[in-house]
Amino acid sequence: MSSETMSVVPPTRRRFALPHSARWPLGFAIAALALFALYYFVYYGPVDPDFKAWVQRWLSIASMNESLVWIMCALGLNIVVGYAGLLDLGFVAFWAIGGYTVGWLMSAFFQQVDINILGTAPAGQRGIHINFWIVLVIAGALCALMGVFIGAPTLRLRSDYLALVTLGFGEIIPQLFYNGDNFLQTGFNLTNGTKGILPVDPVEAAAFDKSGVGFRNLGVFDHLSKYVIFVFLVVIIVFVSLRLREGRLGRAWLAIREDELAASAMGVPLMRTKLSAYAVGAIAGGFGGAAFAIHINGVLPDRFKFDISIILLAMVVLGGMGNVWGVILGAFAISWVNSTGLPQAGNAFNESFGTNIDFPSFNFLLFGAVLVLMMLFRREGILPEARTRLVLREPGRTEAESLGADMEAQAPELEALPDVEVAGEATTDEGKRS
Amino acid sequence: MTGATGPMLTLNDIHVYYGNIAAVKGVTIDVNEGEIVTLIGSNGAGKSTTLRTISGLLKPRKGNVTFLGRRIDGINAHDIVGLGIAQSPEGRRIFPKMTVSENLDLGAFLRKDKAEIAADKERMLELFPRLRERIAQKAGTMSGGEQQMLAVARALMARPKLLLLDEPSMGLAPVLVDLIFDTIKRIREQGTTVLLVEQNALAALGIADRAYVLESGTLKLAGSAAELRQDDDIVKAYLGG
Amino acid sequence: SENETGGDSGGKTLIIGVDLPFQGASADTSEATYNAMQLYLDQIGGKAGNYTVKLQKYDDSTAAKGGWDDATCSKNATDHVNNADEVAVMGTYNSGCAKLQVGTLNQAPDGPLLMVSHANTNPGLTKAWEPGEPEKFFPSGTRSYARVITTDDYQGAAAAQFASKDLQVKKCFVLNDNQTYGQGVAKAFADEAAKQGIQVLANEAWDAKATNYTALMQKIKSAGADCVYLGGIYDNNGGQLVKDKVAVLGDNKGAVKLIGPDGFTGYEDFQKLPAGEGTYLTFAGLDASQLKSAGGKGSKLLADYAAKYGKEPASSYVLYGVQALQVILAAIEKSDGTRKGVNSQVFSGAGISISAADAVLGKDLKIDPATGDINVRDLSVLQMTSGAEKFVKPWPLP
Amino acid sequence: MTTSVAANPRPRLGQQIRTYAYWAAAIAIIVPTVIWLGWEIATEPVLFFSSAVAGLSNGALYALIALGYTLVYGIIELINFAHGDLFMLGTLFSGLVLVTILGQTVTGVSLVGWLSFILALVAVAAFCASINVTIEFFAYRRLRRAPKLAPLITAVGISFILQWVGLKWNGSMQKTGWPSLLPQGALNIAGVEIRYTFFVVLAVTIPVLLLLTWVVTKTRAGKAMRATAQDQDAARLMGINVNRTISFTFAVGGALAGVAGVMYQQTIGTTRYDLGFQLGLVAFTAAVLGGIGNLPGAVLGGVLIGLIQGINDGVGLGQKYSATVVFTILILVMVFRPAGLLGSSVGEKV
Amino acid sequence: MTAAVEPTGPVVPDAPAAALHAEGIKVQFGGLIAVNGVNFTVPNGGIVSLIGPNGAGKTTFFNALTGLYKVAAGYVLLGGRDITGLPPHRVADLGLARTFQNIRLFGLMTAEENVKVAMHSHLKSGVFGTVLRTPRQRREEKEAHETALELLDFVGIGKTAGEYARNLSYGDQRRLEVARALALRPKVLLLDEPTAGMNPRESAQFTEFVHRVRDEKGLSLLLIEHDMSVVMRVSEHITVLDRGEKIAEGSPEQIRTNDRVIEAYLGTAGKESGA
Ligand SMILES: Nc1ncnc2c1ncn2[C@@H]1O[C@H](COP(=O)(O)OP(=O)(O)OP(=O)(O)O)[C@@H](O)[C@H]1O
Ligand SMILES: Nc1ncnc2c1ncn2[C@@H]1O[C@H](COP(=O)(O)OP(=O)(O)OP(=O)(O)O)[C@@H](O)[C@H]1O
Ligand SMILES: CC(C)C[C@H](N)C(=O)O
Ligand SMILES: [Mg+2]
Ligand SMILES: [Mg+2]
Repeated sequence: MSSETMSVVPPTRRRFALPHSARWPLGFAIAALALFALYYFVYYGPVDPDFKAWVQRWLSIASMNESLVWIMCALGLNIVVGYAGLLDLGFVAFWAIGGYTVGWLMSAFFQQVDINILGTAPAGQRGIHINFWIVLVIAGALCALMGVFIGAPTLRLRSDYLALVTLGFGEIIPQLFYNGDNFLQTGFNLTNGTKGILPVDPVEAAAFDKSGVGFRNLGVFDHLSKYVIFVFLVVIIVFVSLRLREGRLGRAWLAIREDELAASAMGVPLMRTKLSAYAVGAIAGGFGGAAFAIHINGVLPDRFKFDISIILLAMVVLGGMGNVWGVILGAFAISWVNSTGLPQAGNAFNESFGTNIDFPSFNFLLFGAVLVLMMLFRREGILPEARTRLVLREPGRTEAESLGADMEAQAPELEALPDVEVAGEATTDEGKRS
Repeated sequence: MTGATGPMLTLNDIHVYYGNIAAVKGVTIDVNEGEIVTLIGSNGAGKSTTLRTISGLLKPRKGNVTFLGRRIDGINAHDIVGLGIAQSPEGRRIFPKMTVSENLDLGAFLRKDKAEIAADKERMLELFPRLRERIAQKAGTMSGGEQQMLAVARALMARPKLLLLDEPSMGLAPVLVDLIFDTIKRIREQGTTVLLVEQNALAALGIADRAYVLESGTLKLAGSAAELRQDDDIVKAYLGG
Repeated sequence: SENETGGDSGGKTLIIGVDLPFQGASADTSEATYNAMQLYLDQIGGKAGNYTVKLQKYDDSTAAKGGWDDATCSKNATDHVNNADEVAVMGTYNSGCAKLQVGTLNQAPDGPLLMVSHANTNPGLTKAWEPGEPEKFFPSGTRSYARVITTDDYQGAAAAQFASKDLQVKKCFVLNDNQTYGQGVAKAFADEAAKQGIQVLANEAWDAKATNYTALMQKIKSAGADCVYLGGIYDNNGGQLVKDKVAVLGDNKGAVKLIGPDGFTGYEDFQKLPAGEGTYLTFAGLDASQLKSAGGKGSKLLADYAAKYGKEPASSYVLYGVQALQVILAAIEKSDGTRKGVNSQVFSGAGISISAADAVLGKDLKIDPATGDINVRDLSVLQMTSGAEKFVKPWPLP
Repeated sequence: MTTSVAANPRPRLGQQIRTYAYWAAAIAIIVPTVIWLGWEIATEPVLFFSSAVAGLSNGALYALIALGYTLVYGIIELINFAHGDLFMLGTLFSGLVLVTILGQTVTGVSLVGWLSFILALVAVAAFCASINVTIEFFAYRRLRRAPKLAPLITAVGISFILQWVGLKWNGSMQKTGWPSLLPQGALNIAGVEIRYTFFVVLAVTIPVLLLLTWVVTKTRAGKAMRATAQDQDAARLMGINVNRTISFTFAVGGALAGVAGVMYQQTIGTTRYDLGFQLGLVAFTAAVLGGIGNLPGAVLGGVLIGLIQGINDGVGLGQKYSATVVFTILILVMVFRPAGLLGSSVGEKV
Repeated sequence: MTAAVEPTGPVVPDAPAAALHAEGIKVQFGGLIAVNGVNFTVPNGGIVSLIGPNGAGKTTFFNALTGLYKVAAGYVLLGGRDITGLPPHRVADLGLARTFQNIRLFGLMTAEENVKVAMHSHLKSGVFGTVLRTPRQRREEKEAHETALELLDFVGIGKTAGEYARNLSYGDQRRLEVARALALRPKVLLLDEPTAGMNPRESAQFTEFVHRVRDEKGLSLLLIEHDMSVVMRVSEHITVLDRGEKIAEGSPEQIRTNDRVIEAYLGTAGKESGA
């Protein structure tokens, strides 16, 4: 390199600059690795016990793993809601199906049979014991199938009705699991009812512990190794989400979100395209469910309630619909607050002030307030996709004209408010596009 | 003309924004009582925005609007209707799930004189026989042109002092275009002042007393309609000459 | 957790986790149980042998559920294990919750973590009940769960015998709340009832989420039942259930009797409910009134409790909580202060025994080291009378 | 024209098959259901009708809640998830008014009782109406021009906040054991019992429906509501005060939730912080079943859902499948009659 | 079909060989017959207009052709192939593209993306291809990109490729609609009131544009239009609908002087302003 170029700053800088699109993936990778290192040292390294306790309290690996499960499901929902614009209020159904697939195929539950395909159960145990990695594929496939099954009769409906019908499925499917110990009064025990199916077989995978890496069956307390598996699954889902969005299918989803009728007139088959969004989203949900089952070492129907669907939706919206990185952030933030942040902050507060306030019971308030305030002041989420920002900010002119909707101008009431923030954003948005 | 002093409607240097984008940048317009004034300009010039501002759907960030001696910028849209300004908006904006009849009734929402309303409605149906044929149809299922007729008729049902028409001839068959322009002339004779926005500038200039030309949100020209019709630039730019 | 200081244990502080539903309908009972345990611990100087013992609360319920919660139970199990100084868990209140925890506690890396429950009556935790039980709770091969109360196979049977022999019931409609405990006790009742010659019309679940049970009660009415058995806990919309029973099938003292298990005892709300009047209840142990009249440590503790908190606890399970604590303390006292050590005191050798003089239950107690079950089997029949649970009679067991 | 063939459409095979499949499916569902119902009626008439009546009484309550749902939806196309929670607060407030403030402690009918009851209706309706109007003012009003998803999510948020209020107010347990001022007991017709409270609920629901229908279809306010529903800016251009109209709608919706709250507290009398959320779903389902935005439809839907639940509890799959049955029926209706039972679908004009 | 209809123009004798042929089309809304037994032909490479009073059934006829509405009777042949009753996306696939009377772009997609959406049916890569980004998929995407830019250039809005459709001006939106329709590689292009909202000068330019599309893309066009100056200049053949029925057809000259058309549609003044 010659001395003249050395003196010029911009080129040197550019040498180290990342392509814009690589920034987030790299950030994610670094965060995931850093957490891995942190946990590894906390568990197996010579760490100060106080620090260890601190980590366990504020960022315990178990709740981290659970967050990863939420992230998987939220990413799945993001494909349905964020990409294709289909409001799904019953996403919990896929989570449940994914979980039960593991319950059925990786446990001693079906005593009637004795099937073992690369299974990890102790010898001599009856039941179906299939290797986790095969079951994962089956769970994905089953969820995709269910997605199509649920979608087929309903995707023709208008958006509100679609929301309701998915909500219906989100109520029916968990209830079938819930009462599945006497499936539809036939006497057949399909799901073991409220008692759930547990324990499930261990996963055979790379195990990280004191002695380094090995390949063995993971136990209940092999959280770190499960963390690696979960991160791997999240990466797959993210990768697929990003790739699909770029391609032909992603465009068709967007087009449907924008204007269904015009999309069909432009040769986009509505049903098939919508179904594919459902199916792909469902697969992610199924992965989430399967991961959850191995996280809690079983399946319990009680977890699959309507609020899960709503919380997932909130995660997607909070993070920024349509943007996988935003959704990851949103899902992590909400699940962390729910599992750790609120109770621990509450404990800390109660300890230092000698009060006895039940903080977790405030999560209704917190959760509600976050949703409302987000919608009022930052509708596009923490990390919006440029496009979504516009969807939720100011509906367009053509929309207003062609649909006769009420969305044409900004509300006069709002006009009066000094809205500096909006102004700033709009400019950055312009900047980004060009 | 009822000896009122000064113009009926004045827009004084108004600036109107959509979010961050200025659509109208300093427009000053007068409309005198009993006049037909037309506002012409190419797509996106800010014509509709100006009308929306008069009606109170948008609020000027700067400048003011005076109607019959009273500031009306910042007043609620529904109160402005009460003062006697009705608009047939761009894009028709009829109530799609209501019948034609109900739409017409809503035009007279603020009026209390039942008998008169009925008579006016009858007059509208006379004017647009097509609407009578479709009287019980849901307005949203009507054809584009039928909706346009309804939008104009609905605005007339308010018996406004000042009528704002945004591209009333859009999508109408030639016979009806003539009819609309005739009607505008007629209602002016009955004492209604009209502010007309038209793409069909030639026809608009044909019936208007005065005209304003908007270009990218600013006023480019103003003058009597007859003058503008002769203006070469205008002819070239808007009349397809 | 690996560098457990084994040797010099003098004065080392050990923790006993107290895992109860501190919210919802059972909250009062849980709070009272914890307070009574703390009171007892204070009275004995907070020590077990050489070790200083502290109680730590774990709440296995959520406000949202208003009762014990699957997810919270599972999470607590991990938390117990992660709490390095914790050597035993007292609890849980609900069998369903225990079943979610025992397996995890049993696999704790530094030896099984002992759990002693004062209230779990579901048989499966210690003996064969459902497929795979109880072995599936003890993957490490060592048992680590004990209890100081009898089980539902006895409780359900006792209720059925009482219904048949004392109440002369002929046709019984059994309901359950669809949870581990409720299904278990309902099944035990139904099985014994059939043996006693009672016609069991059905054993079906009630939906805790339902707004009301009128249609269900109509069904019971048209089936001609003269007895309704409620296998479950009051938390699961029991109030509405009882109200609708009375509205459709009449008074509990009338033609159609209402019988419930321990899951309906100890709830002040239920005691205050007018429609509850006349309900027969069973309790898988001695109720507070019997313990009190027996005198001894238990009645003294109740008196101290009343002196400190203004009134006696509403639930008889409170003293059983202290009893469970006594068992744990005895194990700690004999142990080396490690989890493994504490657990093995209960499940090896002679196990734990407490003399009648020491035990708050006022009986000679012994935990069977092979199963974790207790040797005494008391069962009481109670009846809701003028807003209080009144002891009717003990029910003798085989 | 040379070839003036009156050409018939030539149906395609695929389309034909679809039509047949559609009808076959409809018949395959309806016929066995009817046969099964007939069988139950024939074999166990008393049980069947008792369950049906029990279900109907619930249905009348669902109808009241559904009315409020449908009203608000009809005007601003908002699935107001918080409506059910407002109703829940209504039940609690009703208890507060009647027991704590008016000191009613015993069940039983009396003149004072009736007066208190009516007072409670007014007070709770006003209470819920003002909460609803306040919510509208602070939240939804700012979202007037936002796309649908925004107010929907806001409604979910409000719902959580209201549940939290209920949770703090009442705790997480079922609140039960309130006295009722309404006539207890039941009318016995050939073994089928109809509780007197059912008639009271009907005596409230039916006039409310009629009144609302009259307001919406006949009055100026109603016209303003419908116009606002379809195009707010156009409504402004007609001289309609859109904000006031929407506030009014929320007030009426809130009042309906309040009335439903009192009726529920007086007839069923058990509530919990999440009652509203659950019943809200049922009521919303009812509203959609009847054709959302359609007032008589909401009542029909509510009553039908109650009826179906009752029959299911009594002679069907049993209570634990009640959500399954209700939502299955909902889905079937959506598939076969997407606009709901009384709704009419207005196709989109292109 | 009333006997009053006289075949006034050069009737296309060999209908099935025509680009588009509709026979006896009838559309009914409840009791209202919006289109009644209309026969209609677009010859290969022709530019044909459909005019008529408001509510005559023109848009409805379009919707029937493109599968948005169900026909009660009649059939549609596209290049000899029966497309009656096919769903809209199939109709589009087979080569019948359209624009809308009210602009219906995908507002939050860029102009380029809008155009690419319409290529959906020509692109082949599926989920796996897209996820794995196979060479074939990459090639296909590259081609799509190039085609899209080419089409945007063709309609004269190449500069706006990266703009969100909703931010384009009205006239550009109309152009984008055309570009998008062209991306379907249609055999026949239907335009519904393409010049509504344009000023006379723009309308005049549009006329040339239509010819260019026909010549360079080698397709046939059918347009609905109320602006007589455009209609007369652009069309080779005009069909007039009134109240759902065909009342006349023929060359612009024949139509301009047809009494029934003047009475029902043009009005006396129509001739002047349309000239
Ligand atoms: N709702 C809106 N949001 C953002 N920008 C808008 C909106 N409505 C109009 N604009 C922009 O404001 C400017 C003026 O638009 P306006 O509708 O007033 O023009 P116009 O003169 O009526 O044009 P046309 O002849 O096309 O109707 C244009 O650049 C337009 O894109
Ligand atoms: N969905 C519908 N339901 C009922 N009537 C309808 C429906 N769609 C269209 N119509 C009626 O059918 C007739 C034809 O409408 P269409 O939109 O085809 O007219 P058009 O010829 O395109 O008119 P314009 O030039 O005004 O756009 C109109 O009278 C209209 O009211
Ligand atoms: C205290 C009881 C309600 C608990 C019950 N015995 C159980 O095992 O779950
Ligand atoms: Mg305009
Ligand atoms: Mg048309």
